[in-house]
Amino acid sequence: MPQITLIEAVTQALAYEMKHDPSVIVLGEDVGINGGVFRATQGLQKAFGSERVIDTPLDEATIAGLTVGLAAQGMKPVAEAQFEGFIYPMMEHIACHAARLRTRTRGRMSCPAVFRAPWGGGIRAPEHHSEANEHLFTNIPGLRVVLPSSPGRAYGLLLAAIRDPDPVIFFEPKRIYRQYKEEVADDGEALPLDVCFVLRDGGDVTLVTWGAQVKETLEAADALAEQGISAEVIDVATLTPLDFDTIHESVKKTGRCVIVHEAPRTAGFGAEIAARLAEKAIYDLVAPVERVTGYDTHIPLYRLEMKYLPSVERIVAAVQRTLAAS
Amino acid sequence: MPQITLIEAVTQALAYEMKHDPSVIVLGEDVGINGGVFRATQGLQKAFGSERVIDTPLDEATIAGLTVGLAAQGMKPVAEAQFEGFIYPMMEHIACHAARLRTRTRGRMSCPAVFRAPWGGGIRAPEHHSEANEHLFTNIPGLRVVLPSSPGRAYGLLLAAIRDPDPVIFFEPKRIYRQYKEEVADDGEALPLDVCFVLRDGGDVTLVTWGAQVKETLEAADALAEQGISAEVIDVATLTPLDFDTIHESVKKTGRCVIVHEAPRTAGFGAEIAARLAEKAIYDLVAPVERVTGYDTHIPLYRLEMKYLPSVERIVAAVQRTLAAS
Amino acid sequence: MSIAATFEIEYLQYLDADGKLVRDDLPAIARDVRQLVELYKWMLYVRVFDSKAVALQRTGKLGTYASCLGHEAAHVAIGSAMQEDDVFAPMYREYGAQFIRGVKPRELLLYWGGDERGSDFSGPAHDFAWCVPIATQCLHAAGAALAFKVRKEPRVAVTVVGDGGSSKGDFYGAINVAGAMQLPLVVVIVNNQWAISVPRSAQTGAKTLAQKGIAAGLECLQVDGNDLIAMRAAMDHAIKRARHGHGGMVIEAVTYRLSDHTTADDARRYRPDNEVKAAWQREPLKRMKAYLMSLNAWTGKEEEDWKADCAARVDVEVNAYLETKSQPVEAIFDFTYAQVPADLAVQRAAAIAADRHN
Amino acid sequence: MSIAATFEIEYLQYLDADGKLVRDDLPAIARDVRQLVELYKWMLYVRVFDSKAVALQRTGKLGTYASCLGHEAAHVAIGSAMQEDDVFAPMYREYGAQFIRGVKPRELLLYWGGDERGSDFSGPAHDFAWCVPIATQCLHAAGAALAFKVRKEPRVAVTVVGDGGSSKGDFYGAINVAGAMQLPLVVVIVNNQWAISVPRSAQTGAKTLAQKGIAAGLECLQVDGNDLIAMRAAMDHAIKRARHGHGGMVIEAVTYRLSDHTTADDARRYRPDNEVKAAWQREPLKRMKAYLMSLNAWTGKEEEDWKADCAARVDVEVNAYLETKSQPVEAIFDFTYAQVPADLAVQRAAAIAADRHN
Ligand SMILES: Cc1ncc(C[n+]2csc(CCOP(=O)(O)OP(=O)(O)O)c2C)c(N)n1
Ligand SMILES: Cc1ncc(C[n+]2csc(CCOP(=O)(O)OP(=O)(O)O)c2C)c(N)n1
Ligand SMILES: [Mg+2]
Ligand SMILES: [Mg+2]
Repeated sequence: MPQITLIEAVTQALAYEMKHDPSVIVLGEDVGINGGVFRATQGLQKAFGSERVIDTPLDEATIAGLTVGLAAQGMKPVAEAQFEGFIYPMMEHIACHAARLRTRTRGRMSCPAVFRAPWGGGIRAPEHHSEANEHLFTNIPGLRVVLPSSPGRAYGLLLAAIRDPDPVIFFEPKRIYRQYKEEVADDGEALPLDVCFVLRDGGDVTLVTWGAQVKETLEAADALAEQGISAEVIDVATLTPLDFDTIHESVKKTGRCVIVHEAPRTAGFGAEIAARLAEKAIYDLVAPVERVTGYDTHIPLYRLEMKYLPSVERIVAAVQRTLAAS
Repeated sequence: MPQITLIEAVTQALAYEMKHDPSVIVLGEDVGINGGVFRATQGLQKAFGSERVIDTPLDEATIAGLTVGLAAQGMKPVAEAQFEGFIYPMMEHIACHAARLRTRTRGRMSCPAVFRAPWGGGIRAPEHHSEANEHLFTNIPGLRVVLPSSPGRAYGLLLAAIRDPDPVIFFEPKRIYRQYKEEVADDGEALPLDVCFVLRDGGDVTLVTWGAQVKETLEAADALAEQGISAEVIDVATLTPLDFDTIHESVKKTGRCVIVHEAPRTAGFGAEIAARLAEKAIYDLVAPVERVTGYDTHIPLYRLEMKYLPSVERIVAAVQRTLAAS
Repeated sequence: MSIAATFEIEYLQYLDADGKLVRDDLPAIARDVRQLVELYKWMLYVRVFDSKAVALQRTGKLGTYASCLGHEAAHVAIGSAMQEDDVFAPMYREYGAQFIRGVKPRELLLYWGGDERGSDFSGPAHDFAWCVPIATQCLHAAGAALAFKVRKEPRVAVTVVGDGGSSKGDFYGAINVAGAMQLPLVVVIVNNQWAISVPRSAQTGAKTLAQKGIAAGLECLQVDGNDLIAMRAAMDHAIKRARHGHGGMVIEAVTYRLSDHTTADDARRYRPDNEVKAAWQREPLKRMKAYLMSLNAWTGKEEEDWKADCAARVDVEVNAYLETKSQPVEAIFDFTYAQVPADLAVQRAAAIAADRHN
Repeated sequence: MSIAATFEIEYLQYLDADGKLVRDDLPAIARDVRQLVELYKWMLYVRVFDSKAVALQRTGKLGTYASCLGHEAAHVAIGSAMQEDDVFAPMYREYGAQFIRGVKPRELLLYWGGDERGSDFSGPAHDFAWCVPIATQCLHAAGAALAFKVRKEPRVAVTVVGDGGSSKGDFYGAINVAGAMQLPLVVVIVNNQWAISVPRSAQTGAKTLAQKGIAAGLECLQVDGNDLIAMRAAMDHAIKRARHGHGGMVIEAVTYRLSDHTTADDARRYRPDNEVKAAWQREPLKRMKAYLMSLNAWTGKEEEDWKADCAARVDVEVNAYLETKSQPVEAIFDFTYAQVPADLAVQRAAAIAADRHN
């Protein structure tokens, strides 16, 4: 079994599902012969033809509107926004239609579509190519917001997203697209979209994160282990609908929670997790909840971006604060 | 001094500022001779001419893009989205430009614009005319998100929004546009955009809300008073940047907090307030935080909408739970 | 001087405002008297329904309602020219087209009456529901057309957008992609001269709305939208081309909104009476009636009988609407996802409990 | 048959690929040898700069960079036709226009080098910065044009959009509102045949991109974008009309992207070599040089001298760029709002502390 990167896992999942389900099609800018600017759709047009791997005109509203129309008519479109920063013109179709077709028509119509986009900072890219803007979608009912953080989870969650009968926003942490390889069987096995993944067991503190920050968070857990602190690491993976139970179980055990994400702090999705803790786990907590996040500013251009993104040091420091607090 | 409604206060503020600042202009769909579908701009075109009160073509991206261009070139545009549900096509210009012009150019350019929109449910309106979607903007740095809840605050906060050197999203709770009248001096006095308003003092529980839900929350406080429970009521008014201190001071006193908003619960702005409590007030809280919100569904069409919106009963029940908890 | 491209926009009209033929090269439909009578009866039916719906709103029995008064020829032509397995993506007032496609008036009333079940209608299950966010339906129709193309189905997607809506990016996106991909898409711009209070002249500097199709390389045509024969001929042409793989088309139907924008609007605030009065002279039913009578295909008596018949039929529908009980509170939750997620199930249970409690 | 409207799209070219005049009715600029030499020198300067910038990226000294190779005539014509107080809203590769307007190469390098200070440039303070979200700049220019109209200033807004960008709703919104409101807006579609890997033919079914202006009722013109004289004549015409209140215009500049899309792209993946080779035959500098030489206005020696001069000037700029220290960490915070809000000040302090700590 070959070892593949996260982005290769995306390609592998797309190819698998296109092969097994003729209603799956891919559309977006440069997804055809070019295989996407990150090569996520590499080889797909050659394999499945230009009627199933479609280069669209350059208009994200068009891509999103076509996607809704296709999905409502029995196709399973996988649409790409070239970068998360270009997803804004898709929002009207996502919020007003993709997320509503089913409820609007009492189930007569539905929108089994996936909206994929590379996501997040840290690749020294130009302006608008580095945002973490999952918050745009987490308050919109009817959607699933999914962020894989490993090749295996990218494969399994993308298969699940395509098969899901409802629309899924699938953000791909581009910073770790090629971070490492792992074996991912091309067996068509999907992963569940309603659970968080516990990546590491620990008893002293619960670290909750998603996307590329899983990297720093696991590194922080390593660093903490050297200090004799045992951190449990949870990859939320599917932000909405949220599996809070897994997080809650962990916090019951550890009494401490540090939430890590690269989006701006205020009203980022970390707030929801902290809020649930304030509602449901207040008697379990022995220390204040901490959030280690991007700042409430736009991510700067690349010379300063690493000072903006949560670092291992900032995570470790937050954990130490929660330990000092109790 | 005449008594005016919330929407009349909006008109009064617009007229005041247009009279005193020639760079202020109003643009949107039907804002001219029709005075807006709710009459917020009634009489303005007659008073200030059709070059300063501009009916645009029907394209929200156009309205938003023009607004950015106008603001960058020395005007102070006040743009209207006819309903909050039609603000999505404005998002690219708001998130990528209005909120960024200053930081992008290191202050060379800025965007002193206001984006107004009627907001929220409860007026038996058709689909897409009843959303509470403030969450779209609260995680975007560089913006201010403001929601007045009385005629006086509508007047003062709108003046402040127009005068603010940065872009402001100004959501007007349409359900209480004409709920009651109060005296609002047309004196050009703005209210601060960096404070929450304590509407009612109390010692047992802190009720935090904004927009039209201020109505139900105050009614709930009345109902609770009859039961001998003293509730402090805070109107957040400016969601971002947030004045958490006022909320924190109150919770230090009461030890209990119930957050009320009509947007869906998950990742609604209530989450941020609960999260701050989990971070900063955990030792002050004597009971779990509660959120009384819209459900994690789209607001239904009007036959069921009042079952979706937080009611006085739901607020009272939540308060009783927090009292029972400790 | 070198010329890169030239274009012309044809204007199509067969019947003038008085029901007189203005040209001889008539399409087949103009001589198919039996079908013309059928279509005229639909137009009358829609008009009877429409005034009843407005009355329901005025008496508090219906929410905000968008009247279709004056648009009947355009809508009936669209609905009657389509095949059942074509896909229709309406805006919010194309009742004539929808009734012909099987949507029941009671369903329409349910929709405007604040009940989602109206959109689970008896028309073709693949037809889109009413679409409030302006012009977005154009792209859904384009998506449907793309599905047909991918699956090699000989079906056509038809959508309607207003004069105002033709300013929105989605309209442009839809015609552009239809041109780029040769999609079987027919976009009808129903130009009723007003977008709420904003007149056609404030929407665009274009001389015709039909010419917007030039931007996308589509065939385009301006039609007298009050002339059922011209509208139907245009639709037949457009749908046939599209079905045979010749690509999309933009049709501008020039008509007039004789009503307020919706029942929440008061058009007297912004438009002159005499403009409306003049428009009544050009309205679609009058001329069709005159034409049919001139062919001895229709009589005053038939008109009266059919109107009475319509009123009775509409009453049945209205009663069915008024008797429809509200959905239970759990209906707020049950269609958000295919299955209620665990997280949402908790809220659902709480809402049911809260509802019982009150 | 009745015709509602007719249109034609003119194609403008004076110099062919070899620098020969193809028509006699020359605009003034064609005879203004001194100015033509100046403009040609700008084109050369831009080309020297461009290849240096690509080299900087290849050696790790610059981030992703979008080359302007092949677009020099269009860009220099735009920049030189504008007045200082006109407003320019570029996309991301119109360096020729910007240099003429006073933007320094070191600022451009700072921008692509990941430093916001590049956008606080020495060009007119009212010019917009580089705009990544495709076509949005068109509406900012329209907003500027509206400001001029409201304030009754005789200024013009000029914007550039790509062939790909002309598919986006914002482009359409901008030309539409310019037509509806008679705004002094000039939209130049720089059609370089590719939008990254998507060819012009996949963007639209329109025969010309110029004809998109018909949808908005604007005057439109297709121009040989490699012909500096034609481009400049077109710009002079468009700007003059706009300045005198005759409204907006759409110009399609037909050219070719001789480089990769950006340094992050590899165009060999998707386009044939021979297409690029053929395009090199039509590139703008070669023909201008031939024309100037035919007028005895330029020599091979002058060319060599000027190129050396350019290289030296560019080196000065590159060094200034390379020597620019990064901003301190607080720069992340200090331009988010006019004043740092209290809530953000706490984060600012924490970031400074964290930075010192590392
Ligand atoms: C995106 C969006 N913006 C604004 C509105 C509010 N609105 C509803 S109908 C309408 C005017 C539509 O005019 P037109 O397209 O000409 O259609 P008509 O109603 O005249 O048939 C407006 C502005 C909306 N529904 N959607
Ligand atoms: C809204 C948006 N979508 C996608 C992109 C990614 N992108 C950057 S340049 C480009 C192609 C632009 O092509 P064109 O408009 O022809 O301009 P050119 O680069 O050829 O000059 C794309 C798709 C973007 N920057 N913005
Ligand atoms: Mg209209
Ligand atoms: Mg291009």
